[in-house]
Amino acid sequence: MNPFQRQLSLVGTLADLPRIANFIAEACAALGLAPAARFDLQLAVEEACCNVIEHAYEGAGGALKVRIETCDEDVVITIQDRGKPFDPTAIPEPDIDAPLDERPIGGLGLYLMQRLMDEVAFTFSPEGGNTLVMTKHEVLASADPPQATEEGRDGSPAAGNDL
Amino acid sequence: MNPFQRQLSLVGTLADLPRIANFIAEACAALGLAPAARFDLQLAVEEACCNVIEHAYEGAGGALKVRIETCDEDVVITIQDRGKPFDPTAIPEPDIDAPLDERPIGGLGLYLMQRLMDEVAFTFSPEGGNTLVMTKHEVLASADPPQATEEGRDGSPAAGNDL
Amino acid sequence: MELSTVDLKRCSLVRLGGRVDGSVAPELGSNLRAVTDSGRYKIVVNMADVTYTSSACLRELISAWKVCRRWNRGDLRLAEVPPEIAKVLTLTGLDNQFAIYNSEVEAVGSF
Amino acid sequence: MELSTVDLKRCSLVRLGGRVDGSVAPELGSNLRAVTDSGRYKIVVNMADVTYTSSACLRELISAWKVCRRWNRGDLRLAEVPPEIAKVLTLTGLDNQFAIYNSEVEAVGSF
Ligand SMILES: Nc1ncnc2c1ncn2[C@@H]1O[C@H](COP(=O)(O)OP(=O)(O)O)[C@@H](O)[C@H]1O
Ligand SMILES: Nc1ncnc2c1ncn2[C@@H]1O[C@H](COP(=O)(O)OP(=O)(O)O)[C@@H](O)[C@H]1O
Repeated sequence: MNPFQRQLSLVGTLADLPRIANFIAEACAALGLAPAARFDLQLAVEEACCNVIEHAYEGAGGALKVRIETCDEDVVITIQDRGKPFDPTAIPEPDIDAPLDERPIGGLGLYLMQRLMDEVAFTFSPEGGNTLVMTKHEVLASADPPQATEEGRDGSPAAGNDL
Repeated sequence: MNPFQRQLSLVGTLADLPRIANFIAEACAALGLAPAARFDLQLAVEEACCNVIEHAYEGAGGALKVRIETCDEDVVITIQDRGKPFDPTAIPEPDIDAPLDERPIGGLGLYLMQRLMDEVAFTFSPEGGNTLVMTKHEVLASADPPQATEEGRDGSPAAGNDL
Repeated sequence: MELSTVDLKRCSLVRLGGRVDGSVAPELGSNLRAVTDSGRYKIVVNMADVTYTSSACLRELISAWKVCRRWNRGDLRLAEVPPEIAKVLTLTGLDNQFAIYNSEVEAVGSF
Repeated sequence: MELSTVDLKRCSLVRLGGRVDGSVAPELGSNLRAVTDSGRYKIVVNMADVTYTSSACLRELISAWKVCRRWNRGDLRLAEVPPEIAKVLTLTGLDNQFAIYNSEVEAVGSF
């Protein structure tokens, strides 16, 4: 079974977010993901890329790579940049039960990524740059591969993975 | 050319107004009248019948006859009742330019009938009862008879009259 | 005739539909009176779904309008009047008397 | 993103549509600021035609909400929130914080 893999490289600014969204949407369509899974991946990727552009590159455009691939029944998204590293453990989780007038403005992006994805892991290295790996488990099991062959549909439920 | 004629007789109460409206709507459809003409006839007939029921019979049901027929290019509507006669010339025309807070409530029905139809004539006789004849001129000239035969459409523009 | 009433903060919204002829106008009248009797004198009547009106309907609207306007305590405003209904209002000179709004939300937002 | 603003008597109605992602959220922010800068602190945001939102949009809504609520002078209320947008509000606990109305007219009528 060939794993699915697609990659987008760009010098990203906020204006590129729709392009990144399209890239993810097309990959999700090719994988035949259910709408709920597509929605989660879309939003998590936007939040991650938005953070890279806004915080790691502080608004100036910078090199950004987005990769989406499959690993068994999981979808794995890897986002790489060369901007300023940060310490995710130092970012407090927002109190989403607090009244709005006691909450700060912002600070919901990382939280959403964590809620939408099953695993969210940051690594920072002077050589490799900043890498974020986000994994969503078991989404391919319920996927409906739109381009599956007749045999694929009959034979293996994961036949759409290698499209 | 056979003139078109249809008649509805009923012991009318306000609840019969939709039935009267249907009778007129069907006649208009059979005559192929344009929507604007249908609208005018519908409303004029309702106003007239509403007055008979409310005023001539003072709300109690009473015999009411509605006839719709053609006369050359005209449509003629005759409404007959046996209720209380009245003197239309004694009814003042409403001042439709007056501010609403200076206007009475009601008194628009007769005025609408006059605006919507080309001729509105009341006659009252102890033997024949009350008769209202309302005429709309030249409405058949622009009518589009839906059930006209192929020859009818080619031959005479008024071919739909005798449907 | 279909009729529903929603009480909003500043006004009551009456959505009217279907044929509003002499056979049902009294019902319209009693519904409007129910609103004003409850002390609510700011009314929007949405006519969007009305297919037909006659003077019997106008009578009820004028009557309720007068109750609303008394002592400047409110108003009855119309919204989304379809062309055929607008024609009846024009013929009777009511198009200049009622405040008429293109959209329900503008009418509600006008109070 | 599509955005239009209508100033009604008691509130301003902002109709929002399309993708409201991080690339256009600043524009949403400046439009909302234009409303509050003009001294109008009662705002209805109709989300009916919004197809997508992210935290960047929420940031602008929260920020405008805070400006509106200051000194109790107003509020920013949402109307006609589509299910996918509602999901984002729920995930972030904002569904209980914003006043949300099923219809635009109810939201406008709430001021
Ligand atoms: N990729 C990143 N690079 C640098 N800093 C980041 C990055 N992602 C998040 N941060 C830091 O974490 C904080 C919280 O991020 P987030 O929850 O997405 O909310 P927001 O971006 O709205 O502030 C940010 O304000 C920023 O300081
Ligand atoms: N068919 C009728 N029989 C008796 N009186 C009538 C009749 N039609 C009209 N009227 C009188 O003329 C008045 C004006 O009628 P109209 O303009 O239709 O307004 P409305 O019926 O709303 O009062 C009525 O109030 C009634 O006194």
